Amino acid sequence: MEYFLQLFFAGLTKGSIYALIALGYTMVYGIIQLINFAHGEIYMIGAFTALIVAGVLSVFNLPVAAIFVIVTLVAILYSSAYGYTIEKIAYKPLRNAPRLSALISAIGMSIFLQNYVLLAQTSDFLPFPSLIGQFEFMASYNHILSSSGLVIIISTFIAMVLLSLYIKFTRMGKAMRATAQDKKMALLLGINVDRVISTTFVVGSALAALGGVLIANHIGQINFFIGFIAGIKAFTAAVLGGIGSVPGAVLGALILGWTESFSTGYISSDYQDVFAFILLVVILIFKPSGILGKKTDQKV
Amino acid sequence: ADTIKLGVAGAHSGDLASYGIPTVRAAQFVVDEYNKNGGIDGKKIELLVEDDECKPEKAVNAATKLMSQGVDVVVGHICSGATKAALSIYLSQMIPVISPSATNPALTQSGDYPNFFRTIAPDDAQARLEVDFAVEELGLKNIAVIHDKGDYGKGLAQFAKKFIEETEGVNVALFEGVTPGALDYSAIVQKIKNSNADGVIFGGYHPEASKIVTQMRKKEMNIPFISDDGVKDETFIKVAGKYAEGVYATGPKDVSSNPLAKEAEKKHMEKYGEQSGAFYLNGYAAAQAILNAIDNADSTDPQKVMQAMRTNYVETPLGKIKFDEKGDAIGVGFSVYQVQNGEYVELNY
Amino acid sequence: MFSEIKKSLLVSVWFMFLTFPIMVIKVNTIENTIIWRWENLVLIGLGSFFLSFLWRFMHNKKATKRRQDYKDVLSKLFYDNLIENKKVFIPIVAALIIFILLFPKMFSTYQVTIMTTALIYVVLGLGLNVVVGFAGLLDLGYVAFYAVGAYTYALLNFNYDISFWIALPLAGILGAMAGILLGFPVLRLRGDYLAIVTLGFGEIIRLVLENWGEFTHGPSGIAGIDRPNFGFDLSIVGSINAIYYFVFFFVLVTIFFTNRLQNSRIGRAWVALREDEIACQAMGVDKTKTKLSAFAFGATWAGFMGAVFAAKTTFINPASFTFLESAIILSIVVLGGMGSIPGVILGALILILLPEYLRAFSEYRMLIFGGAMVLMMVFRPQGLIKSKRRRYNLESMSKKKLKERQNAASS
Amino acid sequence: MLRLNNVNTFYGNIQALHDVSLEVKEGEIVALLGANGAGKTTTLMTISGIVPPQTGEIFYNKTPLHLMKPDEIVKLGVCQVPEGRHIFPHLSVSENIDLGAFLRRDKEQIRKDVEYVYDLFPQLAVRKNQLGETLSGGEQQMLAISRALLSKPKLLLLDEPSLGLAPIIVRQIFDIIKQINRESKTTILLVEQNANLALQIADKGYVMETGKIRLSGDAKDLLNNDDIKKAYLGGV
Amino acid sequence: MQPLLEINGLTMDFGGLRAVDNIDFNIYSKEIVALIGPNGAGKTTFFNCVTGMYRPTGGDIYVHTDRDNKKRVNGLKPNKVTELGLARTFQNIRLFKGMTVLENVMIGRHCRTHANIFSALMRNKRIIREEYESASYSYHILERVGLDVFANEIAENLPYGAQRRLEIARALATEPKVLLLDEPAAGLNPQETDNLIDIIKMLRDEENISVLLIEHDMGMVMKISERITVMDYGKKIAEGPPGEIKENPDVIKAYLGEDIDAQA
Ligand SMILES: Nc1ncnc2c1ncn2[C@@H]1O[C@H](COP(=O)(O)OP(=O)(O)OP(=O)(O)O)[C@@H](O)[C@H]1O
Ligand SMILES: Nc1ncnc2c1ncn2[C@@H]1O[C@H](COP(=O)(O)OP(=O)(O)OP(=O)(O)O)[C@@H](O)[C@H]1O
Ligand SMILES: [Mg+2]
Ligand SMILES: [Mg+2]
Repeated sequence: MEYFLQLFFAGLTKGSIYALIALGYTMVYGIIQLINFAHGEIYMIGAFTALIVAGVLSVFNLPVAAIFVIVTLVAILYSSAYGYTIEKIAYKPLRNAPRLSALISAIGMSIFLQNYVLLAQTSDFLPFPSLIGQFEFMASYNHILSSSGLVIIISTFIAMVLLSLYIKFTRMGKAMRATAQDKKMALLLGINVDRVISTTFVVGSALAALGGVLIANHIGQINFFIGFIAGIKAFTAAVLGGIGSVPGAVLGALILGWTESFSTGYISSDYQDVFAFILLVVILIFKPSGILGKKTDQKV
Repeated sequence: ADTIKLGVAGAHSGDLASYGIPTVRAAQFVVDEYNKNGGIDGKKIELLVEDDECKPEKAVNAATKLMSQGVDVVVGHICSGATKAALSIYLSQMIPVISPSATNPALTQSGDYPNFFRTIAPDDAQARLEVDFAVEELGLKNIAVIHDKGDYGKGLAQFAKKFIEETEGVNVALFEGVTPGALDYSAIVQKIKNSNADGVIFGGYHPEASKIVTQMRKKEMNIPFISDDGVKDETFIKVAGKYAEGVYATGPKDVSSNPLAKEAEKKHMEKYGEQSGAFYLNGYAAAQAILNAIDNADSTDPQKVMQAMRTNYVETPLGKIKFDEKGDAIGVGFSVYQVQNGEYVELNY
Repeated sequence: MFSEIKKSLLVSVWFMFLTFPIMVIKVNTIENTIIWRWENLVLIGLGSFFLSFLWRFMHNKKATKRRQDYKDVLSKLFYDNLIENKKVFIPIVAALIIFILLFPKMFSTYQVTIMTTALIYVVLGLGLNVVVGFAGLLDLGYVAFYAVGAYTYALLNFNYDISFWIALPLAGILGAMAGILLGFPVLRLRGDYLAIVTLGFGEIIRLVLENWGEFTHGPSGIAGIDRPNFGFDLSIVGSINAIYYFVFFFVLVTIFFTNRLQNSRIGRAWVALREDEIACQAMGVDKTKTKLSAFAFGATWAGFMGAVFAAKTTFINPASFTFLESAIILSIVVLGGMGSIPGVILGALILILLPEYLRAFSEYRMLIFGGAMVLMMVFRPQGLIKSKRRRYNLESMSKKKLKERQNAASS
Repeated sequence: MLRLNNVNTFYGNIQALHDVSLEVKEGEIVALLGANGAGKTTTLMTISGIVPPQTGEIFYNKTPLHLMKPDEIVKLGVCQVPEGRHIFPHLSVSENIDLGAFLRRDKEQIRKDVEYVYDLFPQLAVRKNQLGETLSGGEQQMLAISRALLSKPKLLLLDEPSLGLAPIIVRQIFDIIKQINRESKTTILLVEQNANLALQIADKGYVMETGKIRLSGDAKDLLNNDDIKKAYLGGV
Repeated sequence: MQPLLEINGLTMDFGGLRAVDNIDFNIYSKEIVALIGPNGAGKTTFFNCVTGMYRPTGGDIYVHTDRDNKKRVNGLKPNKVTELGLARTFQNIRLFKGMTVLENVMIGRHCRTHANIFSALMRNKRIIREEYESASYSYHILERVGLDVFANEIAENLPYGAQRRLEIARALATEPKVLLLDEPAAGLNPQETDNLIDIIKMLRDEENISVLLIEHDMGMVMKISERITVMDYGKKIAEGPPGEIKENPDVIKAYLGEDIDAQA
């Protein structure tokens, strides 16, 4: 039983990590139907910015909590700025182009950003300072769930709820939903579609940055390539849950996390990703638009 | 030709770039040193750098390009797979190739590649040492063997598994691969714990090792963790921090007191403002060994150079080395290290 | 003019802000040292200032090009002439073929090797073009079929010493079967759901190759695969040239076949399926069969090329069959112009040769490559060459005209 | 109120509007007629800024619309119910209506206006919480008009509001158009295929043909024009 | 006489919504029948069930293949239904936009031709002939509906009215016995509508095709149809010749409104 719980929480933590990245994926996809392959790189840049800022701040002898807050805020600021800029450069000019063109542009952008960080920083892994200490009340559960894992799970949950509320109730959220469903009509209702799309990228990137900081802190190391696998996994999770849906992204990510953790624990980690992808195929066969996805059946 | 052309090939971009770039830097330092002193027999040395991303097909391209440019000798490639692919090209003109990091045993032991040398020990030698150390010194009985599914790590782990199974009274508790680059290894860590292993042998590189060790230690699993040369890297200690304490890793004999190694490290620090990375010293030694061989042979004729590699010792940061008939370095001894107070300390084993 | 400068200044300030932490600061968290590289900030500032002019200039050009329709018509006419006017087209193609045939005589072995690689990707691109460009099925796991072909030959050769010429057709057949295997479960899926499942399929194949050590030799791969035997003994250089010619021959065959199919009953059904699945079914097209045939046909070429690839590198391991490879092949198709055969050929040559020729830029190589991909898409979103539909000769089919002619003859 | 001067609009290389000039006075209903592909929809899209004109000017009162972005134009009170209704499929009826008031901040007044449109179309009130995509064609058309009304347009552009509707609903919709014109003093530019009905409620009419304005005049005169009768009213 | 298409108790549910409710319907050779009803009555859904787009939840659909044989087509795939001789057009035009007009029609020939991948690659005499015949057959259909001048144009560049006719041409290429047209006159001006009426009549008279059409343009419906079926809320509320239907109070209440002539 304990083993089960351990695997359960291992999967939950991992799933939450995927979820934070998947949320941004799903938002961007929802609004412009673009698989934003560069999203993983935004997450990586968030983590790098955090590392750099933490390094600079370490000179000042601040309390760890303060460093954590500042680092997170700056990472969010910068990732958002990158997300915003990337959209303007690589996607906006392609808005009326065939959808695959934007996809290729995204792949190119992803390669570019990886190498940009590789060249400007280093190819090596860098240690990420531990910014979240061990909570005392967690001491006796530590063998099941670490403190940083707990923070990730809670943050993901909060991010999901806030994001859902934001999309459901704010003006911008409404504008996002309208833009996602019918851009031309949104324009005709006076919605500034460009701004809505930019905002989506900014919000999605901010979430990725938050993920970057938390995950780097949890794992303790980063390099320029971490965005790639994380991005693919998050994309998988978003599709599994039904791309475009916020709770779907989280659910998909959790299922993915659990599949990986239980298949490792009870079968073999060699084939962990194989199981994950097989699960994906099976779920999509029975629910072709993901678990919580909108039916895409066209009315004839 | 009026220059001697030294090729350096390996992964310089993509996810494995960090294993290839240090060798380029090392070779550059060695070549600069030679050229400062007037080159070899009055000929300057020209460095030709080619990226192969550790992919076989790119390695073939890189090798063909180097050959087209009339390369005399090659330091590289980095990954065993890419090296094998590239060797099929070099073999046609018997270009001497010396790798700082390709550890696949077959490269030397199969006899297929007479022009191949390396300044790193093959996987089986390391695995032997790891297992003997684990069993004899640490008295482990039930060992979990984990690897990163990679060419190097898995090969090593398979040897370790084989050696453990051959030893009376010792079991393999678990034999599994982890996905490199994955975000989190807590599931596999829990599984190790659940297998009641009394020690872990890990085959692979430091990023995964540090993640696994960190999570093991955070979960208060304090069983011995034994790994390989891919982990015996300063970065591992930097990244894993306090969790690195007590970890064992095999690696070339300690050379930190070797003045050449000190010097090489110093150069790197001066020029790049950071410590060197993986296989830096191996690369350094490889470049030195091959250039020295040319010097001794007074020729770039492959046969003569290879002969010189096998007969003459050369002083390198790794010590005084020459190469055996198969191409493995003689004099690159292996030791077991342990992280103590944030440093790798050579054990007397 | 003044406002232009102001705009560029803004851009420049923005990029200096954006790249500040990553370009300027380098920290060492262990030794607590920080390196400030202010010179980079200046470079970025100046660079983005000037590049922003270029960027806007290019955008304006793109916009005005759309406007000056008469000019566009002219260039279109020119292009149409090139393709349709046999007098121009045939000599160009002939010259091209002669150039390609003489290529090994004129250039170094290295050039021949990378050209062979490029030609292999031409075939791969044309194969994927059938799936993505014609049938509109977004396949992100195409590399899986390539791997199947490569391992077919490698394993047969390694275990049973089977020659390349026997393994080649088998590789194609197994590729096709893998295509059908993938096709079945994903038929119901649309658009990007299909994309992720194919991506997953590609990963599954790679992971199995990596983990099933007893069968596939795992990550250390299979070495010493025989080069094809062309009936007479060849040196390595000779053999590289021979493979080059063989691949070139294969390119011709692929072009010939895909071109034939494009304007056949099946090819039309593929395109129609891409345009509107529902209408297509209502017109009597069997969706399942048609989709599967596209998958299988596309995969066959990947299977063939896999075997050629294994023979060419003489060593394979799973590292050659990553997702990035699928992404590159897809980029070839999209960048070249979806559905357009000459476009895909051009796309493959550019995308595969570009990184090789960028070797001069050494470590900036992939940076430039990524950037170039973005720019090419931004400024040529339709791809380099747009696909064209076949025009039919109507005269011969018209009953009306036939009658008129008969009437004219009889009267 | 609205004036187009020699407007030329392109789709890529295809010129869809050739020197189109027309005028709509405050309080009028103006019908824009023409065969398929004549450029009626394009004219509306050009006014709304979705497909900006290449040359020519569009003035709304004194404001140059041809220099403005679509959302700014809507802010001025120029709203369009586009061809094909464009209901947001995954939003409920009430959310669809709310979006009409996207630019408005006067919550009180919005509530009153929502009630007004529910009065106008009682069927919609019943289906408040139903998703847009599940409505029948006629209901979608009502929803589209309601949504436009919520943005309090001073000038309403209607593109083929009767397309695909049952006869009984067509009449209802035309009655409502008349009603909004009279009661809320909304100026209306109406594009219609059903020329007969359109001219019956319009003050003025324009007839387009292949991107050009071919005829214009009083609605009554046009109704009795033989050419028009033949081409657009179905026989004589 | 044998009907061509025989439908008994057809029912279609979407979740809780019964869009088509127990409809009986027959169509005979050389008939033009109209299906009318308010928006959302279930007319298009009825088409979708008959042509295999949806699998009906209840009832039977039979196609009479010859004098004594009938085949149940419930749940058959759309392409099979088309092979059996039912072809349709769509309410919102669904052309293959990027293909030429001729190619659009040639897709209709798909189910009457046989070339597979291998024979297409070999392109032997038989295949060349088949290709030629399929092209010329398609071209003749274009001549019939007056689209031959556009044959090599890309379909999406066609004027709207021509696109409507192209949909019909494409359906004709499948050699249907019954042609189902979903609002073929929507968005057409009266002149174009008259043109369409002539085409439909010509099809019946010269090609022996029966036509079932959904239409809201009462002028056209009254002019063309021999029989009208009226649906409301999924149910059949009336059936009969135009004159009768025009006077039917239920139909007037649900659909036509009071003075229908003012509109027509
Ligand atoms: N997005 C587009 N791209 C290219 N051409 C277009 C586009 N939209 C319309 N056109 C062309 O512009 C011309 C005018 O079309 P428009 O839609 O304005 O006509 P319309 O009068 O509204 O016709 P309808 O009665 O069919 O709605 C037509 O020839 C049409 O083919
Ligand atoms: N795929 C579907 N899922 C759920 N409901 C549907 C679906 N298709 C149709 N409906 C519903 O079934 C009912 C009948 O729709 P249908 O399209 O058949 O109407 P119609 O008679 O063709 O109307 P119109 O004249 O407006 O085209 C409507 O209420 C519609 O919302
Ligand atoms: Mg229109
Ligand atoms: Mg309908």
